Amino acid sequence: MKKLINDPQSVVAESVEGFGLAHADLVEVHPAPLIVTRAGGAVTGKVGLVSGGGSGHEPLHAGFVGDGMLDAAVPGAMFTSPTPDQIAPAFTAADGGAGVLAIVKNYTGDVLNFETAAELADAEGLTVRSVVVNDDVAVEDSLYTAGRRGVAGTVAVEKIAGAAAARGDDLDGVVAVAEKVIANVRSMGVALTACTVPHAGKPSFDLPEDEIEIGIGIHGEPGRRRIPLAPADEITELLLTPVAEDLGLTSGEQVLLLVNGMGGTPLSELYVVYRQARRLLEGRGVEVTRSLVGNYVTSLEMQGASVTVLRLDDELTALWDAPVRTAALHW
Amino acid sequence: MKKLINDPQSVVAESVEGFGLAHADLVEVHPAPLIVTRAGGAVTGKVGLVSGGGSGHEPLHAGFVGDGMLDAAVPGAMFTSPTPDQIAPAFTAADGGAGVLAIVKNYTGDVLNFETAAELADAEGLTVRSVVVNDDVAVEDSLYTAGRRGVAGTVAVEKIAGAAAARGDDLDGVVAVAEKVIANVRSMGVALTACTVPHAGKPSFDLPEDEIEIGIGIHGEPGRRRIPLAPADEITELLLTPVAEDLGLTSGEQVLLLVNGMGGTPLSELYVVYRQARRLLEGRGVEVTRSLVGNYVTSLEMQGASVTVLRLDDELTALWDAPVRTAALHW
Amino acid sequence: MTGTLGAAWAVAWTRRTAQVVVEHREELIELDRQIGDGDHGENLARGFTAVLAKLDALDAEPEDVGAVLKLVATTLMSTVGGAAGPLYGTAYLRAAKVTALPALDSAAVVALLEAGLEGIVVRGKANPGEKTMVDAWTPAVEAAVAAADAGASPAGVLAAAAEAARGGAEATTPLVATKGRASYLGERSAGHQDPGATSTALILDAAATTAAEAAA
Amino acid sequence: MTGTLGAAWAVAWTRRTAQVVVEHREELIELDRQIGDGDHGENLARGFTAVLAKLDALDAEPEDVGAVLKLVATTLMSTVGGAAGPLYGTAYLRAAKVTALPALDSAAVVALLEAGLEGIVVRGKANPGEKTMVDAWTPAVEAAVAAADAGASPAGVLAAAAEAARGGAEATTPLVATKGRASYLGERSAGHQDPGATSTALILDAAATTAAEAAA
Ligand SMILES: Nc1ncnc2c1ncn2[C@@H]1O[C@H](COP(=O)(O)OP(=O)(O)O)[C@@H](O)[C@H]1O
Ligand SMILES: Nc1ncnc2c1ncn2[C@@H]1O[C@H](COP(=O)(O)OP(=O)(O)O)[C@@H](O)[C@H]1O
Ligand SMILES: [Mg+2]
Ligand SMILES: [Mg+2]
Ligand SMILES: [Mg+2]
Ligand SMILES: [Mg+2]
Repeated sequence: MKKLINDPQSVVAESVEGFGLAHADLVEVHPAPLIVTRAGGAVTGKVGLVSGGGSGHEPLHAGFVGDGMLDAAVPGAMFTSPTPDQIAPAFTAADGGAGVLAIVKNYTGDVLNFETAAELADAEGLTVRSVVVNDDVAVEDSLYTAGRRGVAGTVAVEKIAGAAAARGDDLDGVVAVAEKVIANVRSMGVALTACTVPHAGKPSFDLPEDEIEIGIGIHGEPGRRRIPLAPADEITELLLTPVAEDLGLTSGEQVLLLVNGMGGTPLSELYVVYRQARRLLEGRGVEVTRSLVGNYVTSLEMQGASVTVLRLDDELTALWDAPVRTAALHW
Repeated sequence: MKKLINDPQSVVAESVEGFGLAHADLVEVHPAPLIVTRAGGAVTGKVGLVSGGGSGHEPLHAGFVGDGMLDAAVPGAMFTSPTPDQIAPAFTAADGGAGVLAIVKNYTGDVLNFETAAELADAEGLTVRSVVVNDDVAVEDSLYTAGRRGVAGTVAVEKIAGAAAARGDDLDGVVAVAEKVIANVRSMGVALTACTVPHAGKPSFDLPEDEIEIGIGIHGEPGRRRIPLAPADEITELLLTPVAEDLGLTSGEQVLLLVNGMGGTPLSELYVVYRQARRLLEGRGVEVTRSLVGNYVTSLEMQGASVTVLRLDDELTALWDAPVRTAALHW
Repeated sequence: MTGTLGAAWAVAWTRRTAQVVVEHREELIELDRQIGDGDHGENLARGFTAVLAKLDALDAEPEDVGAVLKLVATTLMSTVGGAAGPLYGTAYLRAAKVTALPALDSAAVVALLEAGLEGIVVRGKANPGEKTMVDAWTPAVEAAVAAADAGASPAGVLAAAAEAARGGAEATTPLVATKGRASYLGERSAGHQDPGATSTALILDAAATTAAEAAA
Repeated sequence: MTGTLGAAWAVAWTRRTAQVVVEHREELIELDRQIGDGDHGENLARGFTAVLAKLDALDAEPEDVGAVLKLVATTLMSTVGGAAGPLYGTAYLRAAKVTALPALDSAAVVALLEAGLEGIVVRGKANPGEKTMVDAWTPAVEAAVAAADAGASPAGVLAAAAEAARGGAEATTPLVATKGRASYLGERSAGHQDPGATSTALILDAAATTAAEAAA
């Protein structure tokens, strides 16, 4: 295992410390329990937005703390959701008196720990509502499973809910906007290589030189199936088709297209994927009116990418366009 | 070789096409010869800024085309500087009547091709001046060598010269600002893994699991020496010390600290490096007043990082802070 | 009553668990690497190491079994994270509630195990056969009930539970996961033993071993 | 005068060069991978493939040697990029200027080679011994001069030049580079043959082979 780290036990704390030093104009890092809050603290009268989860997905979530997006982020250990008594103080820090929305990615651990944290906060008299992001169409969603995972679509939820909070929506309103994004965003990913969790010390799965994993998540889990390496255009079609079909996209609709890198993929390759995803959407008569290409929801140094599509309407478009000032999204 | 590409011959064209589609509000892509210009074209009366070089270093340079930075970028083949008759039209496109500054990274190929392009443009009556970025302290600079390479410091030159042009400096003025940045910026890099150029099909060098290359460039060249894998803090010290010493930094000075990823390194690791680089600078009494952490001047999917320090004064700080609106830098 | 298990046993169980979990850290990581995200061993080692530190820092001996289990519960909740943190945390918390007793007889040991299982099911909503720690806890509780009914000592009850938990963990191998992270793999989750069921077997084995030592 | 080389030879030389460069593409990439950035073979293959297309598209046979070399020069300049593009481009451009002749005798062949070397040195400012293509061109020119002085035919002059270029390329192996990308490696550049010197040897070998065929 080759990493630019000092010690698997301290990498998260040191990295977040460095993040705080580099972005002192945007965020404040509190070391124990480890949380990242917006510089200047909660905004009175604004709904507070909190997200968090296991580390290793940077810039998610700390990179999205700032004006127009999150008020606090809670970084867990690598790929391990944070604990309730780490999350609860983030709720308190984010509360400006209008209640707090927790944006939770759909993993058993995240859901349980955020649930418990919300109970703790509730006992302190704080109103916390939660939304659960579950955009990964690689995973079957049924009453009898853990449901779909939350992956790159999380960026869209955090950005747009953040804009709704910033424009002054109340807690019900922000929840409704977040739910609308969740209902209209879908993703699917591919891995060319595995990633290595520092404390595990070896790759999360073994993949031959000529095979790739389709339908991977963001925790180094193997995907749904393994196929021979193929040209980018073909792989992109394998990702985009289930996304478009699950969304039931029809001709004339407008969408945001996000091509997300898993951390170890060159930007140049992400644009090759973007080009084809866009052609395929246009082939379906779907208009791509907003785009984002880059490493936003990563899986350490994994090589691969995911394709996310969000169905847009005028409200979501305006909220996407609203100003944002964070370390990783800025306009 | 595992890449999200269709064909090594077409990857650059397809990637830049995708880039143009994703950022149509910022740039325009011209396919033959391949150049990327600022949307809306040259600004009358403003000095035009052009840069370029081999591809594989994304977001450099096309990601820096836009308000407050470059007017045009010229992407060559992978790791191969563009040709004069590709560069010359970029000069023409960038010219707003106040002349053009070419920002060239110091490689024999880049220097020669930009030189010839400037002659071609000159023959058309265009005034083109060049500056050569050579910030890499890993390489000896002497009359008898090709001189130091241009690496991540290029971002600072392009940002700050871009701001000088945007505020209305004339060509001499923009050249002077660019030269001032070049005189005050130094970098050094490390590779944990090699990268694979698509047409070569195999890694640019072979590195055992327990060794790293110190003093690498951005073209998959091996570095100056190979050392055993070490903790991030020690590696960072090996990078920062020669940078600080070459700059002759003294207590009380202010600097910009850029920790740049080579493309395949998780952001979390870059912040670990940032943290230590900052501590080392502070240990020398040097104040880090501006920071940038991320993948800006990359080497395909190489794992590794470089540390860049720019000595700041009030003018450079103000120009760094000036608004910029490009795909990869935005504030 | 002879053979009952008190606070000293609960401390011994907890210390043994910490030791065993650290010893099996890599094995649990490896199991989780196969069908999860490779952190289960790391998470439990971190959690139980924190529990040890808490035990060492205690001023006085804990009053009863429940006090020890409550300390374990709150420490796991605040240091483990992931799925296992809240699940084991709730298991220990529920178990603590029914063991605020100076000494546990066989029936009390059964109650402890039942409460633990209940905590996991309340939180995780998994049924048996979904390839989770429930598949180790469920046969353990059944075996404990049967042993107690047959008049076994507390140590005997725990021995039966531990044995059944181990069998239950092994029996997860062919299952297709429908809960937890392994469920994302679908059919590909079959052929691997569940890490959480495996750690449950280790924890209950530590309970049985230390109970046998206490009885000896 | 018998044995002179005309436009037909220049075309044959160019076509042979394209073929040889494509055949040795991977070898040149590999050499450049060792001490450079692994693109030299790709760059030359792309450039000379473009040259072939230009030759195929010509309406009429080129008038003289210089016309062919000029076509090569401009095509390399506009398609190769990197260091080799301008260097070889300038070499061919300078060579074209002194070969606007229907047929080259031995002295003219020497002049062609001298002009080529001069073009490379003007652009690249490398001295012999810096581990560049200059280390193949320099002995090639020297050998050509000696052969011409000794009365060799144009084909004989090229044969001597090609032989010397090959020796010069091989002799770059122990050198420490001080120009071009290999110079960044410092001492570590020693022990590898320079890719540019190697391609020069291939180009001059193509010249000699096609001259021998023309003479036969
Ligand atoms: N819903 C659930 N009910 C019971 N146990 C579960 C459930 N989900 C997961 N588990 C257990 O948790 C174990 C994984 O724990 P751990 O690796 O620490 O958490 P994470 O999956 O968050 O990384 C699984 O092996 C499984 O036994
Ligand atoms: N200054 C120079 N003078 C002469 N030849 C040079 C010089 N710099 C580089 N070369 C030659 O160019 C070759 C590399 O060409 P190529 O790989 O195509 O370009 P790049 O180095 O830009 O990738 C080297 O092997 C060397 O022979
Ligand atoms: Mg986990
Ligand atoms: Mg090159
Ligand atoms: Mg796990
Ligand atoms: Mg090269």
